[in-house]
Amino acid sequence: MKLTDFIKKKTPKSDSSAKVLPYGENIITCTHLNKQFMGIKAIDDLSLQIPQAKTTGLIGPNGSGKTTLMNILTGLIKPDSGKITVRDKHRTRIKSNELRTYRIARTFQDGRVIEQLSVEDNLLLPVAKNTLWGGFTEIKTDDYQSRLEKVLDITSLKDHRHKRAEELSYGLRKLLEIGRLLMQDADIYFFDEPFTGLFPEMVEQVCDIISGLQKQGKTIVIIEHNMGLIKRLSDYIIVLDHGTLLAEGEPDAVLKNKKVREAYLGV
Amino acid sequence: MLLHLLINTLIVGSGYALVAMAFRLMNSVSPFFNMTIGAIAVLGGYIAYALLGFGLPLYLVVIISLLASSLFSGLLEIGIYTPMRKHGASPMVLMVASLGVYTIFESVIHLIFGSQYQTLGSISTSHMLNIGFMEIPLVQLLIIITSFVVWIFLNYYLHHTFMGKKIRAVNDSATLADIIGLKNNQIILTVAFLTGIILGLDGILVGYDTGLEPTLGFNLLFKGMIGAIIGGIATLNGAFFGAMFLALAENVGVALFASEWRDLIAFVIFIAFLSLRPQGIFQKKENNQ
Amino acid sequence: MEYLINLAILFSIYSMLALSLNMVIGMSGLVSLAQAAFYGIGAYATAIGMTSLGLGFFTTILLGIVINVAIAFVVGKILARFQYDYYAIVSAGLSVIVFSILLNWKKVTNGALGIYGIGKPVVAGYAFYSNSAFLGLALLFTAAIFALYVWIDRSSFGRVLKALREDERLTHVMGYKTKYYKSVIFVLSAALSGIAGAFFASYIAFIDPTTFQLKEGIFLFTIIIVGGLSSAVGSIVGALILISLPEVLRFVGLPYEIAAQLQQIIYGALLVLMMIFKPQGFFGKFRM
Amino acid sequence: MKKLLLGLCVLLALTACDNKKEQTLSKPVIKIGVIDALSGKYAENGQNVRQAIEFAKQDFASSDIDFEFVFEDYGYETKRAAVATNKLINVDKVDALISWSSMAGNVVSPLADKAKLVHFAICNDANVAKGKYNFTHFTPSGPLAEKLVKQIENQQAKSVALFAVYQPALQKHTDAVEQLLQSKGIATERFNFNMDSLDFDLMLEKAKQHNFDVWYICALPPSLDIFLKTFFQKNINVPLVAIDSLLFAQDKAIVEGMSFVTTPDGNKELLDRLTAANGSTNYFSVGYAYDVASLLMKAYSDLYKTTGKIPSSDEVADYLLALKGYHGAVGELVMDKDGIIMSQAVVKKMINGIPTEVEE
Repeated sequence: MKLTDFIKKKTPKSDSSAKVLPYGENIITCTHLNKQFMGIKAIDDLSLQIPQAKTTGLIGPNGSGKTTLMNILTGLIKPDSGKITVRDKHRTRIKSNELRTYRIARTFQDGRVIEQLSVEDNLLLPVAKNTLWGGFTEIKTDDYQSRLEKVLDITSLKDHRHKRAEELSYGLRKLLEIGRLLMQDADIYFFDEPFTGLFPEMVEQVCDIISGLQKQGKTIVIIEHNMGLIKRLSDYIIVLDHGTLLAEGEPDAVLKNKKVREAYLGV
Repeated sequence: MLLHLLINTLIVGSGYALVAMAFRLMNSVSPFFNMTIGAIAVLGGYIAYALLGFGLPLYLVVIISLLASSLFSGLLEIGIYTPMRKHGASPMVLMVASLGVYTIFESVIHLIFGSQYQTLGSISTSHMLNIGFMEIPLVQLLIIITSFVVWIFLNYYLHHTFMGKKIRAVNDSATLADIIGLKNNQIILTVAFLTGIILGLDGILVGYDTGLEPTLGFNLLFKGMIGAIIGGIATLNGAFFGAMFLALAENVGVALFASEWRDLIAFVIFIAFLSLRPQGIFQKKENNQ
Repeated sequence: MEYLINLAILFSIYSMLALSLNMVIGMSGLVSLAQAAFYGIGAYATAIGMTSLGLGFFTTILLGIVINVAIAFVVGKILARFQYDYYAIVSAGLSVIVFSILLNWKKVTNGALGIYGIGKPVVAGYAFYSNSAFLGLALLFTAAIFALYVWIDRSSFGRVLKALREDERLTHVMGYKTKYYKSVIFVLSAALSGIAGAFFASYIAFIDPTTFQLKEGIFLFTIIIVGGLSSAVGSIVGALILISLPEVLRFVGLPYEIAAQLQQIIYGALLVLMMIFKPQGFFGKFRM
Repeated sequence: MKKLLLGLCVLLALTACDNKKEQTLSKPVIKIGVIDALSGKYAENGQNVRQAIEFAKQDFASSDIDFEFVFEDYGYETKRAAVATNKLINVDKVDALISWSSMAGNVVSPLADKAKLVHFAICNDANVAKGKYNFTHFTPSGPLAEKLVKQIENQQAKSVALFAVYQPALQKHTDAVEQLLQSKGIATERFNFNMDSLDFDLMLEKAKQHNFDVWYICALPPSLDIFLKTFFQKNINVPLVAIDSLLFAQDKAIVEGMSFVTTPDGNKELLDRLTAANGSTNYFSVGYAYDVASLLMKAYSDLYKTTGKIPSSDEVADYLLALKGYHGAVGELVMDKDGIIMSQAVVKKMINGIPTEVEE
């Protein structure tokens, strides 16, 4: 690691104007993915595609590898084997700090926020300059101010903006995490069980946010157990079972599929 | 020369091992860098020094000193560290608190026993034992024997007695132990007493071998702690062999270079060792999920 | 009055050290006990620079910074492999290594005898010989480091540090190469401690290895624990309390035998009470 | 209103001069500040130095001046030595300074020079004595080294192992011995060790392999006692010579019959008085502390007798520079031109625990 190369690192200029990206049919494809944890095959020779500018519901019984797959696609876990293609870039693994360059954003199951930082700092974190020198010299963040105000409105965190994240309720933390996601102006959004633990009115609020993203033609992947919400939000469904692809396709067709019902309801 | 190096490694290593095992044992129930470990040993030594001054017979002196050091260890754990942890003190905060307690202890010893250097038995009369090819002082032989006896006893105790199993359970997952109410004061007290006895023994032996000074606690602690870490904090055998390895590393350094570089060599080897195997020799591979 | 000026000089030197240490421990959560080593290297750079190499005070500060940056870069690399308590112990180990080099490398550092006759800073012919002038210069540097600290605290760079101290993986996902951030802040704080070392050497005019032992590293750590982690004001207040505490006790007129020991007891008690009632220190913004 | 102001001024004037008047009537008071290591690593030596100075004060029943010694602890740390000196000079307004150990000496001497106060340092660091007001009193390494090397030569030794602890004064002694031996073509090897090292097994084993003709030790307790214990346990039958060190052995039986080079007159009653007072046998630099305090008091009272007024620092400095034939606790003292007291060296032998001078 030469001293020079981490000084002059530049990030590509992100233009938020591009609505629908003119890439091919699928925005992410993975082929023959494998991941083993202490003898258990979490992901077993999995190959699938995430359709571009569509909302994909990722479902399957507990321990079917949904979260592991999402962690692999967002660089938290290194797959044992297999290839991942994001738009035109072929990779054997994705480094989590390159998510920004791939314009991918994600939330976490347990509403992961920086406890002792203020709500504002939590929201500014994903957009601030990520070069050393840039970060050093960037004090005023007014070019993100407008975006910040907008996100604070959408996630109703306006009057909590100076509070520390640890002072927020569980629901507000989830909203803060989604706010962080919205700040990033990415192309691909991963939601890991965004609705669990929320009050009904907050569920509606999150649904509105997601449909807002859908209108902008963003690609969305949601892990969720509540079939009603899945049907309501997703254009496409992937069903995993024991790390293998059980079924994929239109929501109605997939949910009627015999194998899916067996895996889920054990009927 | 090699023979001397090995024998000396055994002697110095046993000394470090006693502190390393005590540190490891205490860590299993109250996980933080406890700076007062050295102080408990020094207390044992000084109580023995005072009692010998009153002319008590040796066996009585040893019993009372061990009692005192284990009481002190129990008092520290139950009185300060566990309540603080219950109020949410993090390991780092506990470390600083134990540093404060150690500073107070060292000054109190200064005040009571003065800052002079004292030895328990007069050095010149410590009779020598001829073990075949060379002579080593009785005290140093005692240190080796005690260290091995304590090691074997702890291995037996932790693996074959009911209390021992409970202690290991607490060590494996403190949170689970909390949930099922396992980590009650009874276990913590037993471990604290056990640690106190081991450290008291170490204090008395050091008192006979190289003498006592109020500032002794820090050196004892530091080398023992490093031994425990080299061996991997998770297992008792790790602490024992880690301490032996540290002594070997120091002696090899002294033999090859010069003894003024002793500390430097010990730490260079310690850091090199750690960066190659961050978990130490025996620790179970951390699941880095 | 002269007495207070002298105390103020020591206070400003320890504030520089506390601020630079708080950048590492307070902002990025890395408990480094190696600060005393960089403090020592800075001091020796000035001592050797001014006495045998005949350099001016400010050139020796640059010399100290260059050496400290180089060593901190390597040391930072080694330390980056560790976490939390391992990090603290390894950094303590590095501090012992640097101390024993200062003690045993007699040809350069004159070993246990130390280096005497270290000069005062000279700016355009004016020598900072009087204590009040020296204090002015020291406070100038302390203020500069204070401003730098506040700047970093407010900058995006500082925000990333404060994020990685709690959840390095999440900060990584946010697109930051956390390894570089940790090593840059470590190197920067080492350089600043070197400056404090230079002022110490020039003020006392004599230095020897015993000042830069691990004990000093732990003392600096205590200053920011008492003052408050991750807070510029906390560092200053911590330095003020722990520098003036022994002096206050000196005037309480305790009998000689127990005066020295009583000071240590009160100092230890302060630590224990702080950790029980106010673990994040008086002005702390970060709970370890 | 004016009357009030007038009254105030008179009052002020009275108190000012009153203060002056009161001083000349009764005995004048001379304050001497002592920068001493009462805590930390050298706490034991520091306490003994304080004890020796208090003995000196008792013995020097001066008729016309009251001497007051103000002790400040610096715990063998340079930063605290600077703070202590600054307090003594600026708050206690002391008339003279005494410091113990070359570390403190080096810190105090520039400060004393600037404040124009006489400073007597108990250390053998020549550069501490720079400047008109600075003096040092410790056996300079020269005479000790010469006496010791003569002893080594008597035994026709070809190679000497030099064991020395990392303490400034003792390192200087050992450096002098080493240079002298090398100048006489005798091979030497240096074994340094830190103050708190407690394991000499391997170091002595290594030295044993190179079979030196003579071994030399210069250390302080506790490392001294452990060195001796290991030396005898390995029954290395090689003559062991030393500078001072054997004097401090905690276990007198070990050093019985051994000879060492030290200052002429260890002033046995002073050492016994000290042991009686606090049970310590670590007499390191006790005699010098006693001398320094007595010399300062002698200078002030002699000058006061002749001039009738409190002597200035310059007068005291000149008086000390002209010191000749003063019989101190450590023997005949002669002040050389740059403020270093020369005292001779002599060979002593421990005979049933008592260091007695021996003609070699």
